[in-house]
Amino acid sequence: MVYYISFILIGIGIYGILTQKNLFKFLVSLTIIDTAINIFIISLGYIEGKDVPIYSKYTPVANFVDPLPQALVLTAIVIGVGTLALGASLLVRVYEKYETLEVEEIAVKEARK
Amino acid sequence: MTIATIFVGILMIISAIYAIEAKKMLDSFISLSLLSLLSVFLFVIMKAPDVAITEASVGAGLTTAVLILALRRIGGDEE
Amino acid sequence: MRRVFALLISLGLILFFVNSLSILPEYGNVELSKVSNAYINKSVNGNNEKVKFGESKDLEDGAANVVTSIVVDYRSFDTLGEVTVLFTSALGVGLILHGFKRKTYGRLPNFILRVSVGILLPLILLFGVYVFVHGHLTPGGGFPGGTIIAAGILLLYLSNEEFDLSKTSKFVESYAGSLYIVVGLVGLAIGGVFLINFLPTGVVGDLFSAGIVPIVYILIGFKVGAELSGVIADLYREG
Amino acid sequence: MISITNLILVFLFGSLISYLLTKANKVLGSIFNFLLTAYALYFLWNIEVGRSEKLFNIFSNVQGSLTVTNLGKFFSLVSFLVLAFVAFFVIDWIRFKPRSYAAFNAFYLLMAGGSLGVFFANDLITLYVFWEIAVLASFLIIPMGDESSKKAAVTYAVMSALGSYMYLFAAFSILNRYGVISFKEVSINLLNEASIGYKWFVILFIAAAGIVKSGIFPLHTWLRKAYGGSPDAFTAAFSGQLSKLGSYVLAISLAVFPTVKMFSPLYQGVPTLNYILIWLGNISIILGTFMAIRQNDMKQLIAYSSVANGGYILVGLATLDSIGFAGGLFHVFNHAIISVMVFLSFAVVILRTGTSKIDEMGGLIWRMPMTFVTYLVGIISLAGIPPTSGFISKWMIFNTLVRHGMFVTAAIAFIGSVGSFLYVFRPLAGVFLGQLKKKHYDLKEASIIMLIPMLLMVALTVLLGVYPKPILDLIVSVETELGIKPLEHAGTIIKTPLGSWNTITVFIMFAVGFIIAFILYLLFPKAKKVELTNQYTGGEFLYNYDLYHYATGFYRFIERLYDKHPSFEKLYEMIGVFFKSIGDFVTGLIYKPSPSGYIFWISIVILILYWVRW
Amino acid sequence: MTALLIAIPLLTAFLFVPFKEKAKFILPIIVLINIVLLFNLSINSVEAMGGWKAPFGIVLVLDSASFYTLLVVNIIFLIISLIPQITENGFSILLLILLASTNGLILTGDIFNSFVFLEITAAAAYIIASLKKNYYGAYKYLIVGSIAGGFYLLGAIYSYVGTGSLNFADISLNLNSSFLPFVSLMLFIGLAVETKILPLAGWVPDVYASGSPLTPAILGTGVTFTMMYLLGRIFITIFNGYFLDVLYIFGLLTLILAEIAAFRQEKLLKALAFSSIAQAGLVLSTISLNTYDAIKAGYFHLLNDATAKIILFVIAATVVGNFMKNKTAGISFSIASFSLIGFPIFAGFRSKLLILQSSFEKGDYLLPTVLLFSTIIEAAYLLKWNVRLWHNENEETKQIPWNIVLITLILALLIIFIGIFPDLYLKVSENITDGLMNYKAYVTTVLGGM
Repeated sequence: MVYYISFILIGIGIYGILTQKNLFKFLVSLTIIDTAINIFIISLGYIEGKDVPIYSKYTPVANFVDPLPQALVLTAIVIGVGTLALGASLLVRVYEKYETLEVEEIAVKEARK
Repeated sequence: MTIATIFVGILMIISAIYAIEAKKMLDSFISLSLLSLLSVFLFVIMKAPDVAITEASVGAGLTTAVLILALRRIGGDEE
Repeated sequence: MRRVFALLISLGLILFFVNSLSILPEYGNVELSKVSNAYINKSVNGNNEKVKFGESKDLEDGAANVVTSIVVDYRSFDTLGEVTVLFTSALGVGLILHGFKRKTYGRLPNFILRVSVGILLPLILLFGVYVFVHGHLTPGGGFPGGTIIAAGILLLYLSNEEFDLSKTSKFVESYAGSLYIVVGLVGLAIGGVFLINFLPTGVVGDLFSAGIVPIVYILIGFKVGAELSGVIADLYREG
Repeated sequence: MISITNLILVFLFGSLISYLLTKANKVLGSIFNFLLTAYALYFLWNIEVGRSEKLFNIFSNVQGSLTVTNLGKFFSLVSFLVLAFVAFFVIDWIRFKPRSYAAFNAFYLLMAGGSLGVFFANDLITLYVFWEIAVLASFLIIPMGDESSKKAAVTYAVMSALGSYMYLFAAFSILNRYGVISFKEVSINLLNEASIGYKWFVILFIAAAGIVKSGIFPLHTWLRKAYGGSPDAFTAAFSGQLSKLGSYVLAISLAVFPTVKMFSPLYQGVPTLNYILIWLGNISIILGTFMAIRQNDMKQLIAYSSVANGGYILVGLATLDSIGFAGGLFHVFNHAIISVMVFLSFAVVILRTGTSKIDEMGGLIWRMPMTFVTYLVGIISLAGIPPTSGFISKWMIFNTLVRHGMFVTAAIAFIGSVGSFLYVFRPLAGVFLGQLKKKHYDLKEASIIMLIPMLLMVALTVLLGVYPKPILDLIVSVETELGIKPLEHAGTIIKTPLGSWNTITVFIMFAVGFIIAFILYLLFPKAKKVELTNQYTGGEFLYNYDLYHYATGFYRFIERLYDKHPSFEKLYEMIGVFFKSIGDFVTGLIYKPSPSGYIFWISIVILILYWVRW
Repeated sequence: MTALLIAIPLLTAFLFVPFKEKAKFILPIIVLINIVLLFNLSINSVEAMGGWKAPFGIVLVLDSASFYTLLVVNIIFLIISLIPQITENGFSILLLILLASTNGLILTGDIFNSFVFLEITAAAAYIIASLKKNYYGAYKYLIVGSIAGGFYLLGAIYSYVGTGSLNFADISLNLNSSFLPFVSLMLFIGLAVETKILPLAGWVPDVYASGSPLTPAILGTGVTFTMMYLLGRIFITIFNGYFLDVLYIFGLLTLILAEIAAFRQEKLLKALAFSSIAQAGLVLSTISLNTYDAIKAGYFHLLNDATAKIILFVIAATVVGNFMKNKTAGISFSIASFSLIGFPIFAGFRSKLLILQSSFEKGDYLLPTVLLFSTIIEAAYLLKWNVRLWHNENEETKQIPWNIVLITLILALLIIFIGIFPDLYLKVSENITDGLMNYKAYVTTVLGGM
C-alpha cells in the first residue's frame, strides 16, 4: 500500500518539475521526491507485527523491523536538507541576478546577455 | 491500520499536488510541511521512530524554515 | 499540452515503479536481511547469544537503539560522509551568499516573540541536548537534536536583529567535526582500524554504554546544530 | 651516411633549431633550412635502394619500419628538389615577412621531415604517422598567409582529415584481417583475398587519402582557398611537394597493391576500379581547367590548374600501363617543378606589387623580365609544349590513352590541354604584358637570391625536355620494382608501340622555329608603346582605369558558359551549413533553459530503456 | 590506514573552516601527504571501517584499479592546487572536501557509502559550479544532480532488497537476477548525469562555460575520472558486463551528437564543454566493449583527455585576446588540442590507435566509423579555434601568471612524451583494467573467501 503512495508521490514530484516554471517549485518538487523515496525505503524494511528496533523494557529481546533502511533514510534525509539549503541559497542569488524566478524570463535575460 | 495508511496517503497526495500547484509560495511551503508531517505519521506506523523524529525536525521544521527564509530574502511572496 | 505530456511521462514513471513491484517483496512481509539480522543480534564479529535488554553486556556494540548502533557504529563511515554533506552545504551557503546585500525592513521583532523566546529557548536547547545524549537508547540522536538546537537559534535570530552567532557556530562546527575524525583516528591508533569502537560498551540500555556511540552522537549533535544554525544565519543575515 | 631515421629526427629537431635561429636572424635560419634540405637532397640521390630500418613499436606486436624503394626514392627526390629550391628562395623572401617568420621556417622543416618519412614508410600505419605530421605542419603554415587563409586552413585540415581517416580505417581493417601492415605482405594477402567487396573497400579507402591530397574531383574544393591564401613562397612547396604526397599514396594504392592482378580487367586490361579512378581524374581535368579560366586571382587560377594536373597524374598512374604509368610519374616531376616556377614568380610579383589580382597589374615585363621568363617557361611546360619536359609526360599519357582505346578520356585530356592555354594566358597577358600601371613604375626585379632557384628550374625543365634520361632511368627502376613492364627508352628516344619519339629532333625543330620567329620579329616594324592612360572613349578621358583594363573580364566572351554551373564548393558549404543547423538542433535538444528539460530527458531515458529493453 | 586518505583531507577541511582563506596554502601539502601515503599502502588490501567485516560493515578496497585511479585523481588535484590563482577565496576548502569525497568514492566497497560520497562530490560540485556568478547554471545542475542522486539511492535500495546486503562484492555474488534490470537502470541514471552521458548532460555547457577556470579544470578531469572509474567498477566488476550494450549505444550517441553540438558553439568554453561530453561518450563506449584491450584503451584515452582538458580549460579561461602575446600558453593550448584531435606524436594519437585496434579486434566496425567521423568534426572546430586565437588582431591582452604557464607547459610536454613513450600511462590503464576485469579476485579479496 505504502509502495503506491510513494510511487505516486514520486510521479507528482516529476510532474511538478516538468510543468512548473517557478524556481521555488523545483525545490518543492525535489523535496516531495526525496520524501517519497524515504517513505519507500522505510516501507521496504517494514515487517508486519514486528516492533521498533530498540531494545527496551517493552522489547527486551529482538523482534524488530528491519533497522538498516531506517539508518539509511536518516542519512538520506540529512543529505536532502543539505541539498535543499544549497538550492535555496543559489536561488536567492539567481533572484538577485535576474530579479525574477520564472524560468522563461530568466531564459530571455540569459539570451539577451 | 490499513485504512489509516490509505487515508494518510490520500492526504499526502493531495497536499503534494497542492504544494506544486499553489499560486502563493508560502502556501506551497506550508503544504510541503504538512506533507512532511504526514510522512512522519507513516514512519511511526512503520515502526521507525528515529526516522520520524528526524523527519519531523529536519524535514518538516528545517526545510520549511530554510525555504521561508529564502523567500523572505528575495523580498517575500510576489503575486 | 505540456501538462498532458508531463502527466503521461509521470504516469509512465509510476508504471515503471509499479512494474518493479513484481520483484519486490509484498508490503509488510519483508524478510530480515542477513545484514540486519547480524546488526540486531550484534553478531557481526561472531556472537551467537541473543541480546537481552539490561542484561547483555560487553557486546560488540552496546547501543540499545539498533538504528543508532547502525548509524553511529556499524555504518559510522556513512555518517561521517553525511556530516560532510551537511558541512559542505553549510559552507556552500556561506560562500554563495557571501557579500549579498538585502533590503532591510527596519521593523522591530514582535514583542511576544522576544519574551517567549527568553522562556522557550533554554527549554528547546535542553530538549535538543537530551535528544542527542540519549540517542543510543531512545529514538532521536545527533541529527534531530542538532536540528532542535538550530531551531532554537532560529528563534533567537527572529527575536533579535542584532544577534550574530556565525563566528561561534563556525568554531563549534569546525571542532566538533574535527573531533569526530579524531575519534576515528584514535580508533585507528588503538585498534588499528578507522572509527573502531574502542571504548567499553557496557550494558545494553544504560546511559553510559555503547562505547563511542554517545560521544560521536554528541559531537554530531553539536556539529549539526552549529551547521544548521550557520545556514540559518547565512540565509537570515542582514546586509 | 646517416640512417634515414636519424635524418628524419634531424628534421624534426632541426625545426626547433630553425625556430631559434630565425628568431635571432631571419636570414640565418633560412640558410640553415636550405642547407638541411639540400643535404637531404644529396643524401637521397646517393641512397641505396632496399635499405631497411626499424623504427618504433606501434603496438606491442606490430613494428613500424622504413624501407627505401625505388618509388619512394623517386618521389622523395622530386620533393626535396622542390623543397631545397623553395628554401633557397625563402632566404631572401623571408626578409619581407613581418610576422611569424620563425614559425614558418620551423614548420617548413617539420613538413619536410614528415614527408621524408611518408616516402620511406614500409607499412600503412607508419605512413599515416608521418603523413599526419606533414599535414599538421602544412596546416600550421597556411594561416600565416592573407585573411582568407584562416578559413582555408581549417577547410584544408578537415578535408585532409576526411581522407586520412578513411585511409586509417582501411589500414586498421587490414591489420585486423591479416595481422600484417607492411606493403609487401598486405599485397600478398590482398592477392589471395576472395572477397571482391573487401578489396574494393581497401583500395578505395586508401586511395581516398591521395585523392584528397592531390585535389582529385569530389574532394578538391579545399585547394583553391588553401593555395590562394597560404604564404606565397609556401604555395610553391605546397603545390610542388605536398600534393605529391597524394600522388604517392595513389601510386601505392594502385600499383604497390597490384590492382591489375587483384581485379579482372574491364576493358583493355584496365579493371573497373582503375577505370573509375581514371574518370575521377578526367573530371578533375575538365573541372580544373574550366574553373581556372575564370579566376581573377592568379594564385587561385594556378590552384585550379593543380587540380587538372593532379587529374593527369591520376589518369597516368591508374592505367598501370608501362608508358602511362611512366607518364604519370614523369608528370609528378614536371608538375612539381612547374609549380615551383609559377608560384615563385607569383611570389615575387606579389611581394613587389602587394596584390594577387590579375586586373590590378599589367606590363610587369618591363620591370621584372626574369620573373616573366620563369613564368613563361613554366606555363609552356604546363601547357605541354615542347621543348619543355612538360610535353613529354603529357605525350606519354595521351599515347597510352589512345593506345588503350579510351577515346573519350583522351579527348577530355586534349580538351584540358587546350584549355590550359586559355588559362595560363590570362596571367601572362594580365600581369606581365600590356601597359604598366603608374603605381608600378618604380618596381624592381627580384633579387639575385630569389632569381637563382627560379632560373635554375627554367634550365632544368628545358634540359630535361631535351635530355630526359635521368628521370626516365629512375622511372624504369620504379616500374621494374612494381612489376610493370618497364618503359623502353634510349636516352633521348622514347619507344612506344605507336612509334618512338626523339626529344633532340623536336628541340631542334622548335629551336629553328624560334629563330625564324625572332628574325621576323626583328624584321617587321615594332608596335607602338602606349601608356595605360593614353586612351579615351567617346571623347571622354578615363578616370577609372581599372575598369577599362583589358584584364578585367578577360574571358568575358565565355563567361556565359559558367552561368549556373553546379559547384562542389557550394555543396560542401551546404553540408557545412547543414551540420551547423544539426548542431543547433542538437544543442537545443541537450541544452535547456530550464531544469524541466533535463528531468524530461531522465524520465524519457528511463521509459525508453525500460519499455524497449525489457 | 587506507581511511587516512579520506580522513586527512576531511580533517583539514574541518579545521580550516574558521580561516578559509588560509586553506589554499595547506591544500598542496595535504595532497602531497595523500600521495606519499598512497605509495605506502599495500595493494589488494581491504580495510573494514570500524572493524566490521565485509558484507556487514563498510569496507575500503584498495586493489590495483582503485590504487591507480587514486593516484591519477590525486595528481590532478595536486596540479590544480599548484595554481591557486584559479581558485577563489575560500574555495580551496571545497577542493579538500572534493578530494576526500573522490578518494572515498574510489575506495569504497559499499553501494550506499558510494551514494553518500557521490552526494558530497555533487554538493561540492554545485558550489564550485556557482563560481563567476553562474548561479543559474549551478541551480540547474543541482536539480538534475539531486534527481539523479535519488535514482542512484533507489538503485542502491533495490540492490539491498535483492541481495540483503549493500556490499559491492556481495551484490555481484548474490544479486537476484530479476533485480538486475532495475538496479542497473537506476544506477545508470544516477551515474550518467555525472559522467556526462548525453541526453542527461545538458548541465555541462552551462557549468563548464561559466568562465571560471577552476570549474571545468576539476570537474572535467578529476571528478569525471572518478565517475568513470565508478561506472567501470559497477558495470564491469559488479554486474560483470550486464547492461554494457546500452552503455555502448549511449556512448556512441553522446560522441557524435556532442561533437556536432560543439561544432556549432560560438564560445570557446562551450565548445570545449561539449567536447568534454563527447570524449566521455567515447570512453564510455570503448570500455563497454568489455575486452581487456578495449577497457585499457578507454582508460588510456581518459587519461590523455584529462591531461589535455586541464590545459585547454585553464588556458581558455585565463587567456584573453590572442596567443601572440602569450606564446607559451598558446603553444600548450595548441599541443593539447592536437592531442585531442589525435595527430601523431601527441598522446591522443596513441589512444585513438588503441581504441581503433581494440574495437576492430572485437569485430566492431561501428565505433571506429563513428570515432573517425566525429574526429573530423572535432578537428574542424578545434583547429578553427586555434587559428582564430593565434591569428586574430585582438590587442586586448593580459599576461597570465607564470605558474599557470609553467604547469600547462609541463603538461603539454607530458602529452608529447606520452605520445612517444606511452608506457607510463599504459601501465596505469593496464592496472586499472586488471583491477576492474578481475571480478573473482575482487570478490575474494573483499569477502575473504566466502
